Amino acid sequence: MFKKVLIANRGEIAVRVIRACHELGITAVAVYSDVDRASLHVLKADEAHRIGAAAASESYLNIEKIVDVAERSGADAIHPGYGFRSENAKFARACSEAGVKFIGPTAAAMELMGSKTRARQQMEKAGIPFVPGTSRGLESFEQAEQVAKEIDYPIMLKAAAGGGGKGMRLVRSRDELRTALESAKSEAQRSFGDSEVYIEKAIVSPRHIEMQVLADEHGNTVYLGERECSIQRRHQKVMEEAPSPIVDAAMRRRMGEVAIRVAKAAGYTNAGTVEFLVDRDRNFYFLEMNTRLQVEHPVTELVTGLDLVHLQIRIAAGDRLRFAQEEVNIRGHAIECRIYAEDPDNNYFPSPGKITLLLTPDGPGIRCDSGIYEGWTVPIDYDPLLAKLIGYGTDRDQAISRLVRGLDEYLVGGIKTNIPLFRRILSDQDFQAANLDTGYLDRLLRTNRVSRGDQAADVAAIAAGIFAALDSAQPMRNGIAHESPAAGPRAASTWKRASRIEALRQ
Amino acid sequence: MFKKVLIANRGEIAVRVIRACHELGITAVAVYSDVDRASLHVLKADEAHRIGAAAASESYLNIEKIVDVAERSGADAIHPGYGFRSENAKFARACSEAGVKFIGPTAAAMELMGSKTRARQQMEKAGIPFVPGTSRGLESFEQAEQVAKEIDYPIMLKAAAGGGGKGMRLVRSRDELRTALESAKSEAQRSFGDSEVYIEKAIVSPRHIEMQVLADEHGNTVYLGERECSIQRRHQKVMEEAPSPIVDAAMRRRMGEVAIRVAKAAGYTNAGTVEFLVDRDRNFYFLEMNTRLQVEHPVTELVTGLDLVHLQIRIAAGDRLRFAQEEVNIRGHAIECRIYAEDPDNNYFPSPGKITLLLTPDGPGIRCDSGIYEGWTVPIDYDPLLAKLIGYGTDRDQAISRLVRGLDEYLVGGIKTNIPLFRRILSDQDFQAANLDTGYLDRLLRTNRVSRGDQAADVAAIAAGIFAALDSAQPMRNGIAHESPAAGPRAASTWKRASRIEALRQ
Amino acid sequence: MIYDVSIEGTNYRLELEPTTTGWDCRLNGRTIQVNAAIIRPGVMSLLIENKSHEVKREIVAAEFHLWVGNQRYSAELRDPRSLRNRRDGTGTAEGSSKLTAPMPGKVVRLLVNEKDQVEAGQGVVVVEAMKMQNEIKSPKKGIVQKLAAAEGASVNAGDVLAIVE
Amino acid sequence: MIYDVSIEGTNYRLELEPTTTGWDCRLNGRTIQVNAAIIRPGVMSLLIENKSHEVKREIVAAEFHLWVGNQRYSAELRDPRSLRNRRDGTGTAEGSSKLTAPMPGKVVRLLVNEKDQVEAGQGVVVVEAMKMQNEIKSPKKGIVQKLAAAEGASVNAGDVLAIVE
Repeated sequence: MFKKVLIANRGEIAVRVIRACHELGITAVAVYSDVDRASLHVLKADEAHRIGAAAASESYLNIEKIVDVAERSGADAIHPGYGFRSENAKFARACSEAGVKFIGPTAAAMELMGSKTRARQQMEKAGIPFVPGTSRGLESFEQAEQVAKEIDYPIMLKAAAGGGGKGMRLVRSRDELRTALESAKSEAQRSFGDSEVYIEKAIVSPRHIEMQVLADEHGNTVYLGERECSIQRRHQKVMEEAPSPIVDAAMRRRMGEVAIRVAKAAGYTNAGTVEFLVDRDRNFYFLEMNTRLQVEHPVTELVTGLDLVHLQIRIAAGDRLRFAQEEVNIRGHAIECRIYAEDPDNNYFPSPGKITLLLTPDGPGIRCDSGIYEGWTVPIDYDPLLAKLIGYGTDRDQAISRLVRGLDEYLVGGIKTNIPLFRRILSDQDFQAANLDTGYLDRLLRTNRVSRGDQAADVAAIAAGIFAALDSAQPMRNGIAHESPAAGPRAASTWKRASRIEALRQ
Repeated sequence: MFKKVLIANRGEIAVRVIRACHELGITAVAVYSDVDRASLHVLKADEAHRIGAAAASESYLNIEKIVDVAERSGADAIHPGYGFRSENAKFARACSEAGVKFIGPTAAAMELMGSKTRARQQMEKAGIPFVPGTSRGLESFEQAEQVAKEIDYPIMLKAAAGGGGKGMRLVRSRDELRTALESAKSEAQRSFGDSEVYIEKAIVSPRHIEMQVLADEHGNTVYLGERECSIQRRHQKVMEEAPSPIVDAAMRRRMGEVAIRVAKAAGYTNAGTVEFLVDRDRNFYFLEMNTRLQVEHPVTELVTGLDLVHLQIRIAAGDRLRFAQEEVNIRGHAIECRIYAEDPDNNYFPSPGKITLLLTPDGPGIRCDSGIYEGWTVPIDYDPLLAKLIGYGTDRDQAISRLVRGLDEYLVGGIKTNIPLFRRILSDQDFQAANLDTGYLDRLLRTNRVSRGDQAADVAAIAAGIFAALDSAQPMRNGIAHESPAAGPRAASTWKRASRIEALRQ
Repeated sequence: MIYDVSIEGTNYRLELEPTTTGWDCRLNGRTIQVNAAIIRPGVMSLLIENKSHEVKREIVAAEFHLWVGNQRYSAELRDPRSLRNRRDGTGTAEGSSKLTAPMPGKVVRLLVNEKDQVEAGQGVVVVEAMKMQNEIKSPKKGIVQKLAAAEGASVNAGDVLAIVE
Repeated sequence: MIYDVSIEGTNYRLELEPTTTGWDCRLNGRTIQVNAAIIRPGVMSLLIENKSHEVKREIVAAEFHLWVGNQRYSAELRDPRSLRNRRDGTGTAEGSSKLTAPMPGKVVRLLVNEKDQVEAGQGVVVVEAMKMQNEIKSPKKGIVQKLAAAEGASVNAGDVLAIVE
């Protein structure tokens, strides 16, 4: 087993990996940019090294600096988390050249899967089902026109080097093709430095379902069940669940076996995710493979009882998988909410800033993987993901009801978050009936919000007055707010402190 | 389903039941004594009613006041939690007379199980295995002497109305019998208002293992696996786990079936626990049945994926169990630490007082059921249980390592807690090897503590100085503590606020 | 104590008197018994006729919000005896033509030129923050009188990006 | 700044100077580079030669403890230039014969009479708090000179319960 692991990331995922290291008796080494000195991952790690300025290119994306810290600190291995350089083959290669184990697949497997077109060619050879389309980049508008005609509209344009919805365009008819192709190419160029774009048949109302796989370095590969990731906004996942409401045991086995074939065809090791598009008849088509730990891995952990980060580390250390496919036991239901610093009332614009009040949920069936704390300032420089709230239940209804309860307990004050969005989704009939597809959330957001009852406006008015009255109260003033004589003076002085603190905060 | 449930309890269990009510869409009604106005359960409930002075007899033990609140608030049902009146048949009867459903077994079942001697007679008829001994209260010292001689020393004296170790005495030889009998009787009289005491053969190095059962009101009874509760101090459970390291599937089935026979013989409904003493040869003997939700129910919830409080409420509302015995799926391992306000360095004396700093653990495999918050004053009037920290893992080792990690993240400042005790147990070789019996903890506490390394004393010295330097620093003073120019002034002002707050606190 | 309170633009007259068991409270003339306890700074437990409410106070810059359970209410408060003026209840229904940055970030693209005609909802400027590109749209049909931010410029929340008339 | 710091009774001389990147620190003459950030009141992140420490400050009455990770250290601190005197490092090794209440509670039973002889470790008084009965034991062999608390009496932490000589 490794003695020391460097975590080449920040935020909730860095904290989550640091915790796994501690649980395995491994020294955890954090890296941080200037704006992250006071971040949670620095506090929780055993060692922390400054790697540069706030801009990710100067710090978390800078392979040389990270590998240099690994060498200087004597780390055996590097965990890349997700995002940043987690799917970058050059990073994996730089690690192995420095004699530091990269906790993930080989550089070769990452390169193969990193190119959508090469991956497609390879996977077609292995007999993996695909959405009809080109497996190569388009060479010209004329070729695009020709292919689109063959497979019939609607079609989808996608960036070969892409991911996360960047460089993607839906084209409903020939009229839209030229503009869409140009903008997809320029977005691909801007986002990935590579303008290659290919065509696929657009599946109407598809679901996005992915299969978690795990492969050790001794040829054993298992699948750990699927995740339903159809709830997306701007092609970004917002909420994920396991199992998928439409996948039964037989379909799970079929998808799982295809996923294992994908992994084997790529020479894949460590944790990975095979993404599928699923049509209304529950046919599934290979989309791509994510060669890293996913943001949404906790839902799989909760329904399987496994710890994917522990397993990633053990596999990278050369351990064999200790369980066989038939021992994977999927039980219950888990749903994840990605808590973002963004403003649901203002077109989901990012909302960085200082967290002035933080109340976090806990108790049965609630897991919170968080990278924030009260008093911390969310920097403007990185992804707005603050934390993940995951609800587990005996069944889907219970998982939903626990998430609703958990969200009610959750308050992130001082900045805006998308917590209200999750309340809306969880109370939506279509969501509750699991009538989901990748267009679900956009449709929901186009409907008018149910106006809330203002029953509590009276309460707010009274509270505003009492807060103000206590603001101006003398310490130890009698008769404030309490039936209990014992609690009275305490409450008053507590309040006094509170008001001073808030005054200082302003 | 009920519309409104009154929770006749306080602390973590009241919060836990309130959460279950919210998850089920039920209005939760809290009751509180004068010292609990600012307690967490009052904050979390939908309604809260003052029921009297701090003394439990004036409030949480006062059946009339509680039933009165139930009637006035229009509650359909009462959840008693554990402790207080949860096992009191009169309370159950008063509820049903008021037309309020008691969430628990019938008064008759509680009465039967509430008398150890009557329970024993009934269970012997049903063929339940018992530790050899009397099933009736002792009438005289001479009778005690006679019985003890027959079953042979060591023997155990136990209060018929007892529980929680009160009125229990181990007697190793005839010489000790008279004194032990007198003190057991007087303790039983003091504690339970009933001096009846009986004799049992003392099992050498027994384990205490209990089986969770659940019975609906339609004749369906299932068992949900066992809990190992051998780690006790003064006969009080301190730490519990599920499954028991010594129980395999065959033994679980045998114990479970006996537990179901116990429940059926008692006409038992709702959640209950059948306690067994297990000897070195893994023979198990019926001890008693607890006719309530146990403190340690979360470990069963984590390994079964079920929510026992949801199920209690559903059963009380007349629902049928929705799953059969063979669908109960025990997976992984869970361990609970009972976090008490007590001082491990001072003979575990209670340590009430104000919680000045609270850092709580979260993340994968950690559940924290808590009744406290920062700034709250732990009252002197009730049980010192503050919270329960429960670790879940794929296997026992992982559960242990997660608990260690969770305890490292946990800080309850201002009062003393037994958190250091759990670190000691979790790092103990016998515990790790699961060499447990009810004498385990007393033996461990008699050994000298391993002296800690003082490597961090240097760090403490430096931190003491920096805290002091920042205490006296000017706001916005340059150059404080930060590599990051951006973070510098912020940190300084943060500090300034911190020091003022702490000054106000003193 | 007497306060004029505005919650989401609705005005209330609130009279408060501390008593030994809580507060005597008159809200728009209606008498209500209230008991309050501060749980921690900014968090209050309110019992109003045995209903329990967790109320959180959120103060960001000049704005003041109260969360009652999971509902957020914008609040304003004035002591009628004080001389401090209350701000307008809800934002003036301005036919404003200023486009402002909703968050700090960097201007990555201008989508129109000065003097261009734009439709209501048409994107004018793209601001990047937290790895997201956000299109700032024109609130109305009109002519872009001024583009106040250049590509590459850093902007703060509230900075004017463009003026449409 | 110069401080005399005592950690668990061991004395340190600490010299601190703020720099632009942290603190120049000399601990008993040894130079150490330190970087500190306050995470929240009472919680500090310390980086010492790239080792990360979460340090928590706990202040209860006159006592002052520092938690470094999960280890708790009693601490005392003196600015040598100040006139305030430092208290003794560790509690005087008193041959004290006073039995005091370790926590607030109620005296539920006296186990001995005045003038009784008691052994070291023998129970003298039972104090109940938080539903637990706690036997307060004699620290030494001797004669009970005085029982200061009556059965049923409420006591505070530190109150004298008995004197054994």
